[in-house]
Amino acid sequence: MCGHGPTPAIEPVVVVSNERVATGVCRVVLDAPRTAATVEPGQFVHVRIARSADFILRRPFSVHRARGERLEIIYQVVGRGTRVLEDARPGDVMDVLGPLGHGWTVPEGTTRALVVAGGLGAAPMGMLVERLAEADVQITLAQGAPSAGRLLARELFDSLCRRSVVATDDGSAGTCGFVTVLSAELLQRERPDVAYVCGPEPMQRIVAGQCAEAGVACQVSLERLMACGVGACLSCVVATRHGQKRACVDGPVFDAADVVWDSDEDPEAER
Amino acid sequence: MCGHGPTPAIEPVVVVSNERVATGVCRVVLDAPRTAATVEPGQFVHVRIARSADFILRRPFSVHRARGERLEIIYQVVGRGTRVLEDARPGDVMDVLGPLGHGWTVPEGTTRALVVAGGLGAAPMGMLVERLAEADVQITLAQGAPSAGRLLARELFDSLCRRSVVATDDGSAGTCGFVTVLSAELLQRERPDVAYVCGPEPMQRIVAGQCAEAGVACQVSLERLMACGVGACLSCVVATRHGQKRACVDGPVFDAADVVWDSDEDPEAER
Amino acid sequence: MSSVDMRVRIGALELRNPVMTASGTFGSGKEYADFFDLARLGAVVTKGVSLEPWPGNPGQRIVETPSGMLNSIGLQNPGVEAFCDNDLTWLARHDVPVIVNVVGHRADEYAAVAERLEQESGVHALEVNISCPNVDAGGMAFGTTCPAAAEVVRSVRAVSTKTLIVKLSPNVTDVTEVARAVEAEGADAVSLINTLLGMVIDTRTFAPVLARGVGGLSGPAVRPVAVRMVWQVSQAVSVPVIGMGGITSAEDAAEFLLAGASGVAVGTANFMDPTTTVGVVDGLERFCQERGIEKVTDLVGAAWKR
Amino acid sequence: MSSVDMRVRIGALELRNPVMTASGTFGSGKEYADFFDLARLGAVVTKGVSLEPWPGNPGQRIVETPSGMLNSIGLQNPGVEAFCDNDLTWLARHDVPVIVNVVGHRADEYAAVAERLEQESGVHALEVNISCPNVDAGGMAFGTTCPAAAEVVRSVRAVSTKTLIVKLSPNVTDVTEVARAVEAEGADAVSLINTLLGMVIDTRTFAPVLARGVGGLSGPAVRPVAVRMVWQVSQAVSVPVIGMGGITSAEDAAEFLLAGASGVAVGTANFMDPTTTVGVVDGLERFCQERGIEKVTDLVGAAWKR
Ligand SMILES: Cc1cc2nc3c(=O)[nH]c(=O)nc-3n(C[C@H](O)[C@H](O)[C@H](O)COP(=O)(O)OP(=O)(O)OC[C@H]3O[C@@H](n4cnc5c(N)ncnc54)[C@H](O)[C@@H]3O)c2cc1C
Ligand SMILES: Cc1cc2nc3c(=O)[nH]c(=O)nc-3n(C[C@H](O)[C@H](O)[C@H](O)COP(=O)(O)OP(=O)(O)OC[C@H]3O[C@@H](n4cnc5c(N)ncnc54)[C@H](O)[C@@H]3O)c2cc1C
Ligand SMILES: Cc1cc2nc3c(=O)[nH]c(=O)nc-3n(C[C@H](O)[C@H](O)[C@H](O)COP(=O)(O)O)c2cc1C
Ligand SMILES: Cc1cc2nc3c(=O)[nH]c(=O)nc-3n(C[C@H](O)[C@H](O)[C@H](O)COP(=O)(O)O)c2cc1C
Ligand code: FES
Ligand code: FES
Repeated sequence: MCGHGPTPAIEPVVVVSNERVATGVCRVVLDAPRTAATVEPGQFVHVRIARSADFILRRPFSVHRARGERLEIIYQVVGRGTRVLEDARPGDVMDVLGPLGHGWTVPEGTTRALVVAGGLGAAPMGMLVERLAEADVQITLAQGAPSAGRLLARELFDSLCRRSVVATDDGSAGTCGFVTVLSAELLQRERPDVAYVCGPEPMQRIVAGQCAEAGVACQVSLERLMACGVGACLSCVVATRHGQKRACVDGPVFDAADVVWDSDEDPEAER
Repeated sequence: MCGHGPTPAIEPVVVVSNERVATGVCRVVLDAPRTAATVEPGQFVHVRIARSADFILRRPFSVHRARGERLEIIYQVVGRGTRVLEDARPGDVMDVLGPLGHGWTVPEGTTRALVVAGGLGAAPMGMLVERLAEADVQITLAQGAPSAGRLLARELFDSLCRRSVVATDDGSAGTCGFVTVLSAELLQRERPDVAYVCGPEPMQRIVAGQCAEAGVACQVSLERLMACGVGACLSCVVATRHGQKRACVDGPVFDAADVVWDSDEDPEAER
Repeated sequence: MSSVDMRVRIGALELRNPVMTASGTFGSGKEYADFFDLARLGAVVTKGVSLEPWPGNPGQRIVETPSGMLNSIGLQNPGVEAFCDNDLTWLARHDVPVIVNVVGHRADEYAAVAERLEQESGVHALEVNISCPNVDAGGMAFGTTCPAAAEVVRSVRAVSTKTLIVKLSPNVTDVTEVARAVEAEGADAVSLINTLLGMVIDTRTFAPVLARGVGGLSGPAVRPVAVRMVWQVSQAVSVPVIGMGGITSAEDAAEFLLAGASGVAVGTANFMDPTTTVGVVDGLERFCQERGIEKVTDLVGAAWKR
Repeated sequence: MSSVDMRVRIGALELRNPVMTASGTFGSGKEYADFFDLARLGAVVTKGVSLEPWPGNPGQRIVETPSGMLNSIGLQNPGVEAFCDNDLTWLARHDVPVIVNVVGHRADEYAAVAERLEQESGVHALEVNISCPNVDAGGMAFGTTCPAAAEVVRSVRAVSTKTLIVKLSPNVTDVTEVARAVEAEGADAVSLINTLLGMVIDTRTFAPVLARGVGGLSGPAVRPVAVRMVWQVSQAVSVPVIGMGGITSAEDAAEFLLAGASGVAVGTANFMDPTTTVGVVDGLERFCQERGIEKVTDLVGAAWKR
């Protein structure tokens, strides 16, 4: 099973629905037959939210789920682009470039997987848990969020995972504290074949370290600011043991053992 | 009677309706209580069509009519701004700066007026004919357009003018030819006290010349590209016998006898 | 929330807050007095004033560009006498410092304007605009060579005791050189940026849109260039810097202060919203409050003072 | 409609149309071959290639600005050997002229890259990017002083028989001076503009957004500056000019041709729409057809050839 989809294309898409699903987080459903048919778990689309000249860059979003001709994206409203996206109404037209990037891979013989999602890190996990469940992999999922109101996709995760636990910073749901407390415990207890991680980079670094210690294969999905999304501009590089890689084509999913983590404080960490 | 309204202000407005009224021409009705209550015939509003950073400048539009709390604007779709305006839906919010500028004046003792409108020059004539009719001035109106489908506000003009004639470039309605043929004849025949002119600048220049010859007072409404709209930036100057004047505050309506016409070909003439 | 000390100092001049108007975009203030009380501003910077009346440039004078505009107003103004009679007299009735933007084609013209303004107590500072074509040197702007810039400042400094701000051109290879040259001649502050030279060609007529061909680019499009130059200049000179170029909001203004500006000016954004300046004043105060910053001057240069 | 002669000549090189890719925004073409046939282009201009591998700059490398973006990629590239092995080999399979953007920190580094490429028949022209920091002269870019620019061109010209395009920096007082200096050293063409130096400061962290501080401004925001410089340079030199800076459409491209460019390049707009270049090719042909223009070269400089 390979994380690469077919060649990307520009697809005009129509907004089917767009609604708030958690505090500051929305889900937009797009009618996008070509992309929906070809996207692989962990891949992303590069969205042209508005045509006005002051939107120079597309915005990258993981595909949360693809059902029939439709793509689901879960997005947090953080800046100019996502504020405009939030205002999109059913029937509005935009376009996506996709499917892009190298997604999650399921190693031969995997029977037990641990999925660790922090904040919006839950977004790329939708298609993943669906694919794992189809392949009869037993899934344990640990999700972290600032508070109960910001937990995402609970229904999907609860229905497909053998076990699904949460941690919140304020204790309003599940364990009080960071999701990394859960992941440490689960890695020890369950000894999964593989761990899939997405969330703020410091959290991914910690879980990757836990996996290395526990001897568990670990895949991480890294975010970088992206201009082209197709590998041409080198704005999205990730330092790896095999040199600098492009998050948009060589990632966003990387083998955690390859990643050279930035020891500096990550400015994106706040999110 | 004075062409100046009260001090201008920024007024948030709501789109009530927005529809096509002729080929390439639309009418937008705005809920704008303050401006509607204070605007004088021939004044304009400076409209902030969109908030995106690439719309650096407002767009100036004459007020066609003001009824109750509502403003009517008739606009031709010519470029980026008017294309966005065309897409505005009822309920959309924008803001206007207004009322601005020095409008039409009705000289003491006027009993007969000639109104000459070419193309979108019909837009600032709505409030004018209403005001003239209220004051029992007998109005003759001559309107020109490329073809019958582009004549504007016929119903209003026909109902309030004693006489209302049209000329079209292609002869599809009224006289075949330019409106300046009608104005020449009407000036001679009717000897009005005053002529009010708006349209492409070469047409205004010709009618102004006809008025000068006929000894009829003439007011013209001139268009200039405008940045501030309030007299601060000097982007809109008009050469007059009393020096350079600003179209946005000293105009847009000028006494034609004061205007020093540009002998060069006017680049706006094509419109 | 506790109140923030918004005062800043530009030479001998203390302003109640760092927010000014950019020359040429605010007339002499009269046109905007309908929208808010001018006393809310740090200072009003007037349009450029020359010795004799200047007619400005012909034809189409502005054009919109992506997130910006070009202007070729050509410094139309009624000359310093008429300016004193009308604009200064009007401004004197308002409780706001007045900074007069001074223009000329030769160094002695600048000096003559400065001399005339020396008598006017209603003038609190001069902003010497060295971006005009230097007639004696073949039309290249004074602001693009150090000797010419220095000469203008020297001749104005010789006749003026007022706070002297020199407005720098961004159309140079190294803006810090010119900044240092004018500082050495006694400038009390520098302001930047003036407009970038640009052109738009009409694809219908095949000719430049502006009658003069080139014009000056301003607005949000130029902001990254302006912030970069303020960052450079504020580290190269020890006089205060007034930053401008594309400011539309308090956040934008904060960016300039962090880059090293002691004051900011709002230009093109006034055209979109005549109340932009007061919005920036209020927003900057809130910006400081939210971060527990007691004096707005604590922001100045914070991006490089580490 | 009758077909338009879209061919243009850049030095010894004939291109099937005037539309190229701007260096650094199109990789070596491979990434865009999924979207259209590269043979539709006038030429592919590759990213900058240096003698040894360059790692590029750390940290955040891009940021969006009003109608533009800043980049500080730092010319990351695998060095000329790897470039020849991988990129050139791949490009050789496509029917499109290849222009290699050459970078270096010293004049002899540029020459060494040019020398290595001299053997490669798949390289049709060199674009010498003189906007890199000049290590021997303390980091100021070669492109900002005439002697340094001339030296680089001289050393490349000495070892290369290929069509030599020199890419000019816009961060100078008088771009025509540098253009004349490189023309005198044997440049067959000049291309402009490279990016304008800019900076964005994060008002949350109080630090510049880009790890390197400054970055290069590109996109529609800079178009008026680019058109102005093309207009100036095309009248100052007799070699062809390749114009770029904010081109997003055929209308934009036409503006550059009218200003005096013989060819154009599309950069930042590729990020928004990977098919921008082919849209410009088709649109330019239509533009000519609609106006009864038989040869696209008839547009070149029409705004000043009167
Ligand atoms: C591969 C990938 C997948 C992603 N998937 C999701 C997702 O499923 N849900 C979600 O909410 N967010 C996701 N993000 C982050 C998302 O792209 C940004 O939150 C979004 O672009 C912010 O846009 P804005 O205009 O609102 O913010 P602004 O800050 O105004 O954006 C300005 C610029 O920064 C870029 N940008 C800002 N933050 C980020 C970021 N963290 N990562 C990459 N680019 C950024 C934007 O693309 C734009 O170019 C993903 C990022 C990547 C790289
Ligand atoms: C006082 C006044 C009253 C006007 N009244 C009307 C009216 O009632 N109906 C109508 O259809 N048009 C009117 N116009 C013209 C109208 O302002 C322009 O057609 C409109 O601004 C074009 O905007 P755009 O973005 O679609 O075109 P673009 O060409 O994309 O506009 C770019 C810039 O040019 C300006 N502009 C373009 N054409 C003109 C013009 N002819 N006059 C002034 N500015 C222009 C715009 O404001 C903008 O700054 C009036 C103009 C003035 C000065
Ligand atoms: C219409 C207009 C007129 C201007 N006139 C002057 C002037 O008279 N003197 C001057 O020093 N700068 C003048 N400028 C430049 C501005 O003061 C300011 O430096 C520049 O526009 C950048 O700021 P902004 O992007 O906020 O407009 C003018 C700018 C504009 C847009
Ligand atoms: C991400 C990026 C990388 C670039 N890399 C190079 C480069 O390697 N060599 C070069 O000469 N110019 C480089 N440039 C400059 C572009 O080639 C071009 O001159 C500039 O971006 C202006 O064009 P545009 O506005 O169409 O992007 C780069 C620009 C961008 C945006
Ligand atoms: S976003 Fe351009 S290379 Fe990754
Ligand atoms: S539009 Fe600014 S003075 Fe008239």
